[in-house]
Order: sequence, then C-alpha cells, then structure tokens
Amino acid sequence: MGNDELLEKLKELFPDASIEQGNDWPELLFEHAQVADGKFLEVVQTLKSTNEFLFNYLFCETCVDWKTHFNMVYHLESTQYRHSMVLKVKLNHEQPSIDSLSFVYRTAEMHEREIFDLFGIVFTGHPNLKRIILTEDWVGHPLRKDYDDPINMIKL
Amino acid sequence: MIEEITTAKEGEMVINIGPQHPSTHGVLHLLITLDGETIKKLEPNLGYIHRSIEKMCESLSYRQFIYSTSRMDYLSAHINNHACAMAVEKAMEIEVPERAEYIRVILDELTRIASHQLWWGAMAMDLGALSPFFYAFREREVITDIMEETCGARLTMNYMVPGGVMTDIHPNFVKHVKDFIVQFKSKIDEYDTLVTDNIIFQNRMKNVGLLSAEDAISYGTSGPTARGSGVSCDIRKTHPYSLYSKLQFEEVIETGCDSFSRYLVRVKEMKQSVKIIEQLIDNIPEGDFVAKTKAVIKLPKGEFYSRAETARGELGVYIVSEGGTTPYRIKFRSPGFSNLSALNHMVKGYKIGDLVAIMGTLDLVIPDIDR
Amino acid sequence: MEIREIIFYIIAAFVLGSGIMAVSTRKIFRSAIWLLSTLIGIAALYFWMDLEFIAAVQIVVYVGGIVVLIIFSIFLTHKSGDEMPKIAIKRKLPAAFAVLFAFAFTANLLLHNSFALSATKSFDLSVDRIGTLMLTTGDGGYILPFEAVSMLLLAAMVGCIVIAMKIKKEEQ
Amino acid sequence: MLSFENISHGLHNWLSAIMSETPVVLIELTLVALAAITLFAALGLILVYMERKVAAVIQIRKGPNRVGPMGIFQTAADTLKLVMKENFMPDSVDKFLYKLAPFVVMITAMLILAPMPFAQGFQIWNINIGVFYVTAISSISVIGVLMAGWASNNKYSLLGAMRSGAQIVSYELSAGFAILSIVALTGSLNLNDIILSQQDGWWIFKGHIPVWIAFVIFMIAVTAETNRAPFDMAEAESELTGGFHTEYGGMRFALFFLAEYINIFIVCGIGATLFFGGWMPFHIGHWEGFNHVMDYIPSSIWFFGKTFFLIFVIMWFRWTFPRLRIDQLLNLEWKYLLPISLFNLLLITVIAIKGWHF
Repeated sequence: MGNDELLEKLKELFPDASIEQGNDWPELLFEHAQVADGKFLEVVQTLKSTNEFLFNYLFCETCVDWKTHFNMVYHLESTQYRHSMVLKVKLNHEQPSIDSLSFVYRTAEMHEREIFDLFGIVFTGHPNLKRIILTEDWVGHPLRKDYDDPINMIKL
Repeated sequence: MIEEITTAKEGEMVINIGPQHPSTHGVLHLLITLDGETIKKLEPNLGYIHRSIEKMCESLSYRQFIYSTSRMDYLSAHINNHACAMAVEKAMEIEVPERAEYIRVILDELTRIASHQLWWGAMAMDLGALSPFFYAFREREVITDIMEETCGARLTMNYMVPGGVMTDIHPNFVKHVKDFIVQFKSKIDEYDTLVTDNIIFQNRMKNVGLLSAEDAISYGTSGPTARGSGVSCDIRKTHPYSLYSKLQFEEVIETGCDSFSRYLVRVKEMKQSVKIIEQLIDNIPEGDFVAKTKAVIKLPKGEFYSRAETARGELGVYIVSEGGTTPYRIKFRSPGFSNLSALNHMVKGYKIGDLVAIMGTLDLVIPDIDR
Repeated sequence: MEIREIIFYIIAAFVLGSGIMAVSTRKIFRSAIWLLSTLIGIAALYFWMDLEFIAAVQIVVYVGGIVVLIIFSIFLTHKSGDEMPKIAIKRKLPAAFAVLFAFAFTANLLLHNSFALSATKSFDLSVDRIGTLMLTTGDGGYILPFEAVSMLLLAAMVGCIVIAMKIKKEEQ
Repeated sequence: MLSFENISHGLHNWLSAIMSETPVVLIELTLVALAAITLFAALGLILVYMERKVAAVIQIRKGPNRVGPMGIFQTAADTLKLVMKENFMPDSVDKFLYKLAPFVVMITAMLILAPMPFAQGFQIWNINIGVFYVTAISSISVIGVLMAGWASNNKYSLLGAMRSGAQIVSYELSAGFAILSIVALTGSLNLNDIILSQQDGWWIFKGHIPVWIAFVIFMIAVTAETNRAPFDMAEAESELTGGFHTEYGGMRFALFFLAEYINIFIVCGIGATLFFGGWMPFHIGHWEGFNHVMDYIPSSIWFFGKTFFLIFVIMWFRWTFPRLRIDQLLNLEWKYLLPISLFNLLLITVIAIKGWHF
C-alpha cells in the first residue's frame, strides 16, 4: 500500500487522532488521554492484525523528550506489504506511563527496558521492568533534557 | 540480580557468563539459570561499554556525529557512517555524486565481507576449532590493508561525510580490490572444506537455536539472523538505497531457522558481496567524490529516518531536528540490540555448549548493543 | 630391617592413617578422598604381595568405579562443602565398642594362627589360571557364581534403564 | 652395540657387586625416580614445543621463533615464567584438596610410565599384567580432575569436572575393548609379550580390518580420555573459560598442563606398542637386506618415532576439529563406539581362535 492510501485508511480508522504525512511515512499521533486504560493495546492490535495493514514488525521504538512532554515513537512495518508508518503517543512530563507492547511485539521488551532506563517512562504490564544499561542504583534518566551530571558531562 | 541468585530453585544453578568470558566477544554479561547443563533462563545484563553515544550526539554537529558511529558497530564502520550520511543528505536534499556512490557501495561490501570473515573465524573458535580464525584473517587482512590505504584507518574508518566521501580513493585502490577478489574466490572453497562440510560442525549447528519466522519478526531481528529464519528483510532489496536498486545480486534466504541456516546465510552473503563489487569496480565514474555543502550544516526542522543494511542487520538512524546545528535527539536502532533480545527464546532447553554456538551465529558486537 | 619390610610398614601406616582420616574428617568430600587413598593403599599392599592382577582389579573396581560414583553423588547433593555436625557421645560409644570388638576378634584370630610358610607355592597367580577357574564347571570351578553374578548385574542394568525411562516420561 | 638394555644391566650388576641388596634397591629406586622426572620434564618441553609448531603449520603461521634457534627454548622460557609466578589461591576453596589435585593428576601420569617398554629390554617395571595395569591406573586420573573441579569452589570448574567425569568413565570402556582385542590376539597382558608377538609383522598389518577398527576406536577413545580437543569438554575454554582448572595458576596449572602432555605420550606409547609393534623395527617379508638395514636403527628410535607419529595425529585432530557437545560426546560413545567395539572384539576373538590372522 502506498503512503497516500495508507494515510486515507488510517484517517478512516482513527478519526480522532491527528494524522499527517511525515518525511518518510504517515505519522499517527495520539494524546495520552486518548489511549489510556489499555486502549493503546487495542490500537496496536488493530494495526497489527487488520488484514489491510498487518504491521507485524516493530523495527524501532524510542522516545523524545520535548521538555513539556514526552513523545513515544514507534516505527512499524509490515513484512508482507512492505509499508511502514510511525505511531506516536504524547505523554505528560510528570508521570509518564504507557501500556507495554512486550506481548504484542517481543522485541519491545528490551527496547522498553532501555527507554525506562534512559527516559524513566513506566510501561504498565511489562514483565520485567528494570534498568538494563545503567546500574540499578543509578539516579536520574540520562537522555532526559533536564538530566545534569556536572562531573561527567562535558558541555560544548 | 542478587535476589535472582538467591531465589534459584532447588537443583538449579545460576551462572554468570561474562562480562569477562572468551565467547561473549566483549563485555556482555549473561545471567543464566541452569538445570544440570540445560539452560532454563537467560537474561542479558548490558551497559558495560555504554558510552551514551545518543546523548553525546545531541551536542555534536552533523559532521561530527557521524564519527561516533564508527565506534558503535566497529566491524561495520563504513556502513554505519553511510547510514548517518544518508540521513543528513536526505534532510538537506543533497545530491551525492555518482563517483562517491560507487566508492561508498564498494567499501560497504568490503566491510561486509571483512565483518563476516571475522565472524566466521570467531564462531568456529566458539565451537572449539581454533584454526579457521587464522584462515579468515588471511583474507581479512587484505581488506583492512585496502581500507588503510584508502581511509587511513583499519577499524574506525570515518570516511563518509555528508555529500560523499572524505577523500578520493587511492590510485592503487582498483587494482588491490581486484587482487582481493581473485584471492578470495580461490580461497572461499577452503572455508567450506574446513568448516561447513565438517560433520561435527554440522551436528553442532543443525536443529539448534531454532527461531521461527514469526518469532524472528516479533523479536525484531534483522539481517542474517532473520534471513536464516526465512524472513526477507534485506534493506538493500526491500528499501533500496544508494546504488543497490541498479545492482544484480540475490538476497540470501535460508529457511532452516536454525544455527546452520544463519551460518549459511553469512557465508553465501560474502559471495554475493563479491558479486556486487565485481559489478562496480571496473566502472567507477570520473567526477567529484563529494558534493559541495555548506561548512556548517543546519538541518531543517523535522524528523528523518534512514535505514541501511549493516553486516549484522538493519541500522536505523532517527534524527529529530529543531533546525539547529546539532540534532535535538538521535536514536540509533542498532541491529545487535534487537537480535540479542531473541537470545533468551533461542537458547531455552539447550546446553551451555549450544548457547555459545547460538551466540556465535547471532554475531553480536557489544558496543553496537550498548552504544 | 629389610627393604621389603620397610615398604610394608610404610604402606600399612598409609592405609591405617587415611582410614582413620576417612572416618574422622567432617567434610564429606574429603572423607571420600581419604577412602580413596585407603583403597589405593590396599592395592599397593596387593602389589607388594606380587598379586598384581588382584591389585589392578582393586583399583579398577574400587577407585575407578565405586569412588567415582560416590564423588558424583556428592556433587549432586546440596551443601557438599559444609562441615557435617559433630556426632553426639551416645552415638560414638556404641561405635567404639563395635570397633573394639572387631579389633579383639581379629587379634584373637591372628594370635592363634600359625603362619607357617608352605614349601611349595600353594597357588598359581597367572591370569590364565584365574580365567580358566572362572569358567570351569568341575571341581574348584566358579562358573555358577560367575553366571549368578552376571544375571544379577543384568537385572540391575535393566532396573536402571527402567528407572531412567520413568523419569523421562514424567518430564514430558 | 650400546643399548639401553646393556646400560641398565651393567649398572645393576656393578651395584650388586659392591653392596648388599637393600642399598642397591634404594639407589636404583632413586635413579629410576630421577630418570622418570627427567623424562617428564624433557617430554613436557618437547611436546609443548611440538604442539605449538604443529599448530603453527596448520594455522599458516610461524609459531615460536624468537627464543633460541627456531624458538626451541620457548617452552623453557615459559616454564621459567610459570615457576616464577605467584601461586595464588582464591578465597573459600578447600585448601587441602585444591593443593593436592595437581599432584594426583601428575602422580597418576608418572605411575603409568612404569610398564612402558621404551626400548628392547628397557622398562621400569616388567609387570605381568602390563596392559591391565595401565587401564587400571589411568582410571585414577579422573579423581584428580574431579578433585580440582570441586575444590576450586567455582561453578565453571564444577561443570568441567562433572563433564570430565562422565566422559572419562564412558570412554574407558571403548579404550579397554580396543586394548582387549590385541590381548585376545596375543594371549598375553604383558607388554613385552605383545611386542614379541609382532616380530613377524605389526598387528595393524596382520590383523585385517578388525584391528584397523580397533585402532581407530582406540585413537578416538584415548583422545577423549586425555581431554584433548575435539573432546576437551572439561576445559572447553569457549564455554567454561577453563573448566576444572579455571582457578589454577602458576606452577599448579603447569602441572595439569604437563600431565596432559604426559598422558598423551603414554596413550600414544601404548597405541604404538599394541598396534605398531613398539620398539620392533619395520620388516617386509623376505627382503633380507632391507630388514637388516631396519635392524640397525636402535629400538628406542623405533619406539619414539612411532609414538611421536601418533602424538602428531592427535595434535592434528585438535587443530582441525570443532568441539563436540557433551550429549553428542556421550551418544557417540554409548550408541556407536561401544556397540561397534563389542562386536569388533567378538570378530577378533573368532580370528584369534581360528588363527586367521597372518
């Protein structure tokens, strides 16, 4: 499916989300409130199992700290149709949390642990949510923009 | 971690593989729970070589940040640099000169061969055969010599820049690459006689470390690891970049889903890479080796994602730009990290000896995982 | 003293010493090792007596077989490295009596027996003869015990296989 | 002609002439012990050097070539380094057993040396049951490995010890059956008798294909028994980092290392004696001239030549094959080697009874 067609289909399916064409792929953006209470899993399941989409391959999962809020970014691809899309969820900055995708895409388990480690986002329903890269007694989340380590960080 | 050791069930034993262990090829730490010699559970514990490259890149310019990626997957340094350069080029809409593209692809494929050769030797060593390592390095040495001549470095190349390559190729480049191809073709059969056809080797690899196609996709694996499970995922074919759409080569796919399939994919890929180089090496066009770019690169506001096929799988470079001279956020989707996540699934119920063999076929490079 | 005697006393001291260590040490693995050296000492005694075949059999059966099995089972037990608890006096006493009795009994036997050397060699030591005796049906032949033992071993082997197969079924 | 036989007999006669029996025995014991230790050291140095050179040839590189001409003093320098090294010991090991283990392995290797016929009439102990003695004593060496693995208080070591225990106990059977087949053909357990029975041809030539099978099984089984690759499960450096000797260093490690090479020498010596006629020279039928030339080569050269050839074969295995997995290793023994060697022994017994061999 081409990007334009995909865009139309997604608009049909999620009328209340903000959908736009990004640089590469269609981008689907949800507010956190829209996908709270387990609805996010439903959305992802729809994307994964609807016959037209079949987004079965989560090839990148990351997070961006926008100082006022976090954006979770999921890059999805269908290994059958070879089309891709970007799924984004806006999280609030104080207590960021979102449903874990680790049972939909197994790869999310490690990626979410990394994001938890470096951004401090809590994934509800994750089987083993603890720090993966830093030591368990580390304070703070280094990839946040407000993280500061005056001893080890060199400011250019 | 401590609590897991103490909560091990009666008759089970928890063992630390690494961070200093001969077969993790780096500072990977695996915590495995054993029943006798059978693995019940495996948990990777990362971060021993974590340098926070993503955070560092937030304060580096778009010319500088490419160099830090040579240190990620140091065996695919050229391809990493290529992916980053492509992300910047895409954002800036820079047209890369034809000559630069040719040089880039040739070097990418040479890198792939060199990486696979190192893997081949190291994996045989994991299985207890020490000699193949030396045979692999005999050919690999020629490639690193070519690299040294061309870029001045043997491991961390830093040769690709936004818009092309840093310097023109050495006058002897074409001749040396051709010599290499001749040597490689005469020696590749030795690899099969020494390792592939060995019955002990085949018994160690066949039906070990099964990863079904479905699981391979779900675990986000890519590269030879996924292609060994019958998943078509070569970025060079599925999302062609640079010259790959014009080139004649096959995507190697094996459907055995076991360690041996992953092994075969890599060995056959080396032959495909040689095929690609042969198509290009005689036709390198004259012209500029780098496009004219501004001294200070400023990316427009937006998000840019570029994908490239490294020796280990799909490398994704995700740049979020606020319009400044440095990226706002960079994410490197490294192939090793996702491939490692499938390890627990693959080794369950196998022996320690198999763990080493399976880890060998995943071709892990630890700095690529930790970043 | 002749050299043969000196060697005998060295071996005897070794056997007795490691025997005492085997029962008095409180670490189970060390106990097994001391038992092992006792058995090796006994094999050495056989060698000293020029009973080479018996000595080699002693080593193959006891050292190569039984002690290795004992050590394996020690490996499989938990806390094999810990010291065992001290034994209470009331359990030591009966043991001491038993030892005393055995000692008195053996000493009695030894003192009342005359160890007169017969002029002719009373038995042939060669392996050929042992083998022939094992399979002789007539007088002095050991074919019946030999066959009985082989049946017993076969039964034991079948039993082992049955037990091992049962465990496998349970796992599935 | 000057031979080992004459030297040893001359020495014995001379000593007996000048003193009584007890001091003679004592002096001879000391001399034998010294000779054995010297042989040990020399073998260790030569075999380690040989292994490194063989490995180098197979791996298309040069190997040691700096210390002395062709690097022949490299192993001596290495030994010096190992001797000078601190004998560290990790905490919470069973100190007594930890220190004892290398010596057990070493002493076992020394004991097996006793019945080896190094040359015509030259042997430390002409024991009547030579082959059986070797099999018996070699079963002790596993105790040293188990001891080392357990006493180190390290899980890798323990796993290595368990593996090696299972492995050695299993492969002893096949090695035993292979040896038995030659015993069946010769009708004697004495190593000298076995050699003398090969006066008119070595068993490997006389015994048809069954002896070849027995020889192949013997080589596989002894490779496994000496813990050499492709059966080096007990060390398995890519899996268990060092197996049972992970926690050993310095001279204690060197003893394990040395014992491994001595064991190789011994099993290859036994192999050469059983299948290749020990110190017997190579003869061809009625080629009198040729046979006469062969007779001029000293018997010790024949023995060492054959032994070193077999050692080379075992080294060749090591640098070519990948390692087996522990369950494959045990399957190979119990499902293939053992039934084959049992059947083969039956065949050889028939050949021996019917007198079908040459």
